[in-house]
Amino acid sequence: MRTAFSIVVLAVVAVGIGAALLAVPFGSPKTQVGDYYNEHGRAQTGAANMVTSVVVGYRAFDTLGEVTVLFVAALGLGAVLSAAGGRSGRREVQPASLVLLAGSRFLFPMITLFGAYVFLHGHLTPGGGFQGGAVVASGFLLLYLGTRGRRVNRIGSTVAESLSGLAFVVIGLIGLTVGGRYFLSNFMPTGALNTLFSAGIIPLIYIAVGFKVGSELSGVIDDLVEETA
Amino acid sequence: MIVVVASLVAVMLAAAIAALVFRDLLSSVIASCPVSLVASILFLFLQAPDVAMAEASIGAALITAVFVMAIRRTSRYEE
Amino acid sequence: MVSPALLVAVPLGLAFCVPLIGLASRKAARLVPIVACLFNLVVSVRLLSAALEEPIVVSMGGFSPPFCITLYAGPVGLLLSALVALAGLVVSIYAVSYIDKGATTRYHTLYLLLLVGATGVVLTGDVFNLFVFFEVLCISSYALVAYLGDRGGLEAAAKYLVQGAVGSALLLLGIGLLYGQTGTLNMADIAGRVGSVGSASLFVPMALMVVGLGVEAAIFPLNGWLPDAHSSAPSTISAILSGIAIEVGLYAVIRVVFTVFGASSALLSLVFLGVLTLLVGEMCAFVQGNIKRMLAYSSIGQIGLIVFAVSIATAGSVTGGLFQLISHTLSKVVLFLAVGYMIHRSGSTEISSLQGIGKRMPLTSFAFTVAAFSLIGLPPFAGFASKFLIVRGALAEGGTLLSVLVGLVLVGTVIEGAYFFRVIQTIYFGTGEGDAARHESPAIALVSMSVLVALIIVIGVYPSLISDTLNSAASELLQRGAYIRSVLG
Amino acid sequence: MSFLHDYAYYIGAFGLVLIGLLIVLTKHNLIKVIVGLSILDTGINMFLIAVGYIRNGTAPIFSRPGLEAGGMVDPVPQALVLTAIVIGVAVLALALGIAVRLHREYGTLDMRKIKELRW
Repeated sequence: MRTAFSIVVLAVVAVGIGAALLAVPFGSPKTQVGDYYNEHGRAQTGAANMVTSVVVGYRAFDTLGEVTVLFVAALGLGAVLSAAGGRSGRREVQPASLVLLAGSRFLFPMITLFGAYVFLHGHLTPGGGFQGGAVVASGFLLLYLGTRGRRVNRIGSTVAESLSGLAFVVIGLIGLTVGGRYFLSNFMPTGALNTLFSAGIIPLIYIAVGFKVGSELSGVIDDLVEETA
Repeated sequence: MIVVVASLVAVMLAAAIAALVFRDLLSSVIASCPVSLVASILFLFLQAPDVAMAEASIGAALITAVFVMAIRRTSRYEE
Repeated sequence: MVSPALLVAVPLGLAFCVPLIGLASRKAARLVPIVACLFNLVVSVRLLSAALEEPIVVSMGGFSPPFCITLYAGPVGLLLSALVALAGLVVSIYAVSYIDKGATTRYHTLYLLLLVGATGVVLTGDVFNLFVFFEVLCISSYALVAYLGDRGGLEAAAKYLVQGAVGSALLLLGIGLLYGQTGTLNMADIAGRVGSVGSASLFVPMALMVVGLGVEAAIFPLNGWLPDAHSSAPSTISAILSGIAIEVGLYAVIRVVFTVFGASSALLSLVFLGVLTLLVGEMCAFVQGNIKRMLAYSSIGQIGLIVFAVSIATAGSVTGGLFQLISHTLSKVVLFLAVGYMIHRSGSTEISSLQGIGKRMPLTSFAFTVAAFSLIGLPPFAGFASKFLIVRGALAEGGTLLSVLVGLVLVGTVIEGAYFFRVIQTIYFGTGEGDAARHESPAIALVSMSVLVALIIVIGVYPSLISDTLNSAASELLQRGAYIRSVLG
Repeated sequence: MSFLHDYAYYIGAFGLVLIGLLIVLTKHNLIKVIVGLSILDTGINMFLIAVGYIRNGTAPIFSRPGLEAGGMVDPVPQALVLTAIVIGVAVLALALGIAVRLHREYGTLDMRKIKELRW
């Protein structure tokens, strides 16, 4: 019954999506909006990476919402796992093998540094706050593998989460009060293209996003790590 | 070029089907990892290096790790 | 004048502060949602009077409209954001005493973020931004349904999450297809271009978007998650999910169908779906023994009624539908809040265990009764005025088909009356432990409910108070040309 | 061959979407369903990126002089997919958290056996 129903649903969806895909030809230019961004993005936002100029410039409000989604999910995960009868007390710290321990201690600062590089250069090269934050979080993942059961300092990570989110909103509100009086408008000088200190508020927002995503994803990993006790 | 793309797509779909049929959840998750990995290579071919980076670091690495953690705290096999 | 962007930005900033405040004092953290809702209520009402003259369109980041995200603060958006803030305010005052166990700081943060998501959805003028705020709304509701961590809540959250996630995926696919065909994401810009694309290739994106949003709006075949989620969540969250979340989902469906696609041909099927949703919801509610499940199914019925009224797409019926949306929110929030402490005192969710609770909790029972009467559509409460407008609007359109459907709607109302009267009879005339001492809800909960009870009566007696706003809201939904012009100039 | 040339990416995206939906619709184990959701998300992301591609286009980054704005692929879908990936991982993490708690309460993740709420 259920299988037959699923196959019918799937067939309808397949025909529909297939037909719709054929209506969107592959590889041909089709949008004025995208062309406008490629044409004017450098002058209007000062970023060399057009994806960044869209993510943190033209559609920065989406990014604010997206950071919020991650915040909601991390909070919700914490709430679900710590609800009545959830967590069973403290975990025991069990060091893994010496090789893994030494390796993770050696690699962790380098990975974190690389993550910071990725989100600092988001407006120049591929990468940005999300990718950099994910790299930082994978550094934390490695640290967990090295010392099984160790927990990050939750108060520190709560403060990092909240302050980076707040920084994003405050940057937006400053844009509302100075300059063009638009929420999230780029009120700082855009500088010379392809230099580190350019593109106005874009690097600042990406730093906030990097911290936010990094602390959020680390928190998710911390919540889900097996309790060894 | 097209041969490379077509074979990558084939690998990706094969990995997804493997994730569908495996009864062992751990194998299923490990099989879905190449889906993200190949997708990230295809994103690179489609001139989307930003997305390729995000897909590789989040989709292939972090999600797999999070799945493995969750499976360790639950049960490994589908009943 | 204040920018409508503050309606999203200020509560969001406060939500980011709540964990920090919670580190210092858990008691202070629960006051933050009250402050945020109060701010939003005041700003929305002040902007609403300006928006009646001319909708306020602000672009984010200061770029020109089709190239940036716009917020469209017209009568519909501001009316709904005021409603979100009002319901949010009442429920957060109630929650001060009601939510006392578990990770309360996380609860209050998630609750505030749910309201931010709802406000963002009703104000945005961009389809992808709609998706993002919709996700904020949905994900915080998944987490809040599971908040108590009991078996029922976890099961309901798991079902809700899987169905909601598939819905969101379909929505995103629909947005992608739409972008592939029109090359833009701004709602007004899309609305201006769909005419030149051809309706056949637009059908799939529209169907995907309506299905994706319809999961949250609980339109008939997509509402399997709702009774479980609304009945297993804490009562405050049930109130918000029933009173805010599904209405916002419904708003998104209406906005997509009416403004983005302007699909008048899809409306007839929505009329049928609405009546079907109504009848299914009311009939399922009738057979429930669990009071919260009964209220949850009644929400499905009411959503069906609103879909029916709005899809007729005449000025009168859309006005009636929006009015019904408001009166449903007011009543359903009161019902869930009242039931929250009734369940707390009687120790069971079964209707039969509420016998004689009218003597133990007279004020709470009074609030319940007023809200139930309003929901059924008895004068002089708000629900009467709204149902009257719907019936009048539908009959004015004429046609045998519509008359038959109106008859079915009235049948649904009769069923609704039957099960609510059964509950009210049990509450007041049941022969339970009639001698038990009076044990009223806490004062703060009674104060919060009394605000909405007063509004239900005031709006019921003077419907003209909001009729101007409703009329211009209806014309905003019906006149696509004006919408496009006010965004793109 | 020219069909493949035009539609290889679409076939990949379409296949992933269908396989993802198939897993969600037919499997009963919650973690398996979540695996299906992640495959579904990847398929949709693949489709969005393919929509923005322009034949022989370059990545939309002015990393070296001499790049023309006209020959660049559309940056908008890439921005959307970045957002969608992060939203996807957020939903996934929450879903897995709920799965872990469900398993502790019921001792199983089979949704057919977890039904206390029917009527």
